[in-house]
Amino acid sequence: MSTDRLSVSIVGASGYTGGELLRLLLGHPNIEIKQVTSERNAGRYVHFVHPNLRGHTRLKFTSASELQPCDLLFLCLPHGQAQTRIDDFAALAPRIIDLSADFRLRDPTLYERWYGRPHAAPEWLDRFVYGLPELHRDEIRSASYVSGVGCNATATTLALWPLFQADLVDRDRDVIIEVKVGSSEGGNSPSEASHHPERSGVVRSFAPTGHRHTAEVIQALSRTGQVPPIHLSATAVELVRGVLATGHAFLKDRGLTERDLWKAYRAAYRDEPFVRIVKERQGIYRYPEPKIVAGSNHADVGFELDPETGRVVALCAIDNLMKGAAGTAVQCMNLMCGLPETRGLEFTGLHPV
Amino acid sequence: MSTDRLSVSIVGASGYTGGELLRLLLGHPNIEIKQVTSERNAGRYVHFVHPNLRGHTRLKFTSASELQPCDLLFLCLPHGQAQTRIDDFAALAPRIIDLSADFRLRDPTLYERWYGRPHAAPEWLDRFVYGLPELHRDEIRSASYVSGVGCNATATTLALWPLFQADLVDRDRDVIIEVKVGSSEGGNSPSEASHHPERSGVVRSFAPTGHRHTAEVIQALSRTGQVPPIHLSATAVELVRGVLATGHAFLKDRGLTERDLWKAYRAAYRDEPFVRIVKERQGIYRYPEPKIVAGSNHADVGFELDPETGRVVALCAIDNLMKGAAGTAVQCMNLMCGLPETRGLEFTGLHPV
Amino acid sequence: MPEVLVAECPECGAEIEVTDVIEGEIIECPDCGVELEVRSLNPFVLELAPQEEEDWGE
Repeated sequence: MSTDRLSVSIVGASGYTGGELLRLLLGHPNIEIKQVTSERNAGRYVHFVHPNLRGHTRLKFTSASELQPCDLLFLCLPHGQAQTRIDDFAALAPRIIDLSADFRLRDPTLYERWYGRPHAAPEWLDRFVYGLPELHRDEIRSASYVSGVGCNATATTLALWPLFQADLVDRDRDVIIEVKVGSSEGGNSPSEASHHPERSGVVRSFAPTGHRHTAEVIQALSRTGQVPPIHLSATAVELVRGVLATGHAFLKDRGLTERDLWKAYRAAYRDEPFVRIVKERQGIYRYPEPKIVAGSNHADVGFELDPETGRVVALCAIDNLMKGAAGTAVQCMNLMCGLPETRGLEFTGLHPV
Repeated sequence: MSTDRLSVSIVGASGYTGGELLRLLLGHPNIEIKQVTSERNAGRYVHFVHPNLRGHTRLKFTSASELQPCDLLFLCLPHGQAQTRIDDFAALAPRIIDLSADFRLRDPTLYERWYGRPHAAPEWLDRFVYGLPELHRDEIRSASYVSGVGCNATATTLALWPLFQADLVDRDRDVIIEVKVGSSEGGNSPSEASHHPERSGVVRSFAPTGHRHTAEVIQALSRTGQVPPIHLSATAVELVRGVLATGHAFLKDRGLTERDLWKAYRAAYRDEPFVRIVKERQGIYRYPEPKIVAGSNHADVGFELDPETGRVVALCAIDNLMKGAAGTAVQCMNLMCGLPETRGLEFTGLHPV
Repeated sequence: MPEVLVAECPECGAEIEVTDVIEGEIIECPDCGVELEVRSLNPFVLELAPQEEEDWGE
C-alpha cells in the first residue's frame, strides 16, 4: 500500500449511497479503495450493481466478515446497524464516517423520541461530530468519528442557516418547511409505492408530518439560540436525484430589505466552496434548481422577501446522494485527513439535464 | 499564457454543445480558455447561460469580432456558418475542430444532396478529418482540421461497425436503424414542438425518413466495403440527454453464433478507452442504457442474435452532447495535441439518475 | 504470488483470470455476468452454472 495514499473501505457498498461513495473514491487521487462489502453481493463485480462503474474498476464485493484494518472506514448500513456494531468497526480503523442516522443526534433521548427505540450505544454519541462542514468544519478537522447528514435536513438547514446566524428571525413564530424530493431517497429496494406505474408523475404527500430529519434541523439551528417550532413536510415529485427545500420564516424587524438578506447569506456562505447563492432577476434558473446540481456536491441557496408580511422564503437545492450523503461524507474525509476540501468533488453538474 | 498550457477558444459557446465543451475544458488541466464567443450574450457572464458553471469560472462571452489568435479553435456555430467563415477562422489558429455538420462529408455532391444546397468551401472538405477517433485515430493525431460528429450517426455507426469490420453482414439486404432521442438534440432555441406541455411524455416520430445523419453512416461504413441500403428513423422520447440506436442487419452466414458476435465486437472495441460492451444475462441494465452514460464520454454497445432469422440487433447508447458532440471533440483535441486521450473525460456517469 | 488460472468464458469468450478458487465454486464472468462453475482446477475448466432466466414480464 503506497504510503501517500489512504486505504479506505466501505461497509455496505451495494446501495445507492454506497455506490455514489464508491464512484467518488474511484476518482479521488489520494485514495486507495481496499474493500467494499455487501453480504448479498459478496464475490460479485461491483459494476454489476453499479453499471456506471463498468470499465472503471475490477473491484468485487466482499463480506464484512473479511474486513481488514484500514485508514478510514465508511459505514453505509441501513439505520440501526452501525450503533450495534460500532465497537467492532472502531477496532478496524482510526477514523470512521457513518452515513446512517445512528450517530447524528447528540442527545440519546431525542434519538429515542424520533426513531422510536433507545440508542444501542449512547456512550458513542458525543464521540461523533455531526458531519456538515458548513457548520462544523473545525470540529470535523480534528475528529476521528463523524456522522453523515440527512438529505432533507441538510437542504433545510442550509436554506435557513444564514437567517438564524444573523439573528433576523422572529423566534416565536412557527417555521414551516416543505421539501420536494426524488425517488432515490428511498434507496434501491423496490416497494409497491416505488413501482414505476405508481411512482411516475406523482406529486405525492408521503410525509406531511413527523419527518425524522426535523430533529437534525433543530439540533443545527439551536447553535444560534432558541429555535422556534420547526415543521417539516415532504412531497415526492417526478425526480430521481434531488431535493428542494422551501422554508417559510418571519423576520423580527419588518424594516429589513432584500439587501440586508443578501448581506446575511453572503456573510454565511461567501467562503464556502460548495454553497452558491442563486437569486437572479432574469433567466431560466432564477432560484436553486435540483437537476442543475445533480451529481455535484453543490448546495444552491436562494431567498425571497415578502415586504408586505415580513415572510422570508428560504430555498436550497441539493443532490440527496451527494451534498445530502456521499459528497458531504467525502468532504468530511478530506477535512479529517488534511486534504484539500474540494479534492475529488470538482464535478460541476450538467446542463441541460 | 503559461507555456505548457494550450490556449483554446470556443466560437459560439452559448448553445448546449458550446456549454458542454466549456464545462469539459474548464475541468481540463492542460487547457487555458482564452475566449468564448456569443453575439447575443457578448459581455455577459457565462454562468447566466450555463447555470451549472456558476462558481467555477468568471468568464464572460465576447463577440467573434474580438477573436484573437490561439492554439486551437472550436467552432460550435449553427450549420452553414463555419463553411462561409473558415478562412477567417483558419487565420486565427493552427488547429480547428468544427462541431457543425459543415465539414463532416468528404464528397461535396453528397453534402448538396443531404443538406439541400452547394457547399460554400468545397476545397476545404478534404483538409478536414472526420472526428470519430474509434475509426480515424491515427489520421486525427496528425490532423490540423477535424470535423465534429453527428450524434445519431455516431450511435448508429458504433453499433454496426464491428459487424461490418468483420464482414459478417449480408451487404445486399437492407439495414434499418431506429434512433430514440432526447430533447437536447434540438438545441436551446424553443419551438412549439419543444414547448413542455407538448413535448413532455411523447413517443414522437419526428423524422421517420430522410434523416441527415444517414450520409455520415454510409461514409463511415463504406470503409469496410460495399454498404447496403441504410435506412434511419428517429423517434423523440421522454429524455433530455441521450440516444439509443437500434440497428437491424442480417448475417451472411446463418451458422454464426453469439460467441462469433462477441469476438467481432471485442476485436473492434477491446482497446477502446470509451466503448464498453454491455450484454448481460441478468440484472437491470442488460443492454446499453442512455441515462447511465449521461455526462460521460462512454459509448455503450450491445447486440443480440435471432438464430431463427439470422437478424442481428445492434445497440448503442451515448449522450448526444458528449460522445455525440463535445466529448468526442475534446477526445480529438487530446489526440491532436499529443495529450492522453482520456484526459478531462474521466467522468463515469451517474447511477441512479 | 498465488497461481493465476486462466480460462475462456463459455458464453462470451472473455478471458477470465482467477486466483484461489476451489472446485465447484461459482464465479462470474466480468464481461457478460453469466455464472460459471469451476469444474476442475487442473486443467482449469469453467462451465455454465445452471441458471433460471429472469423474466421482466414487460
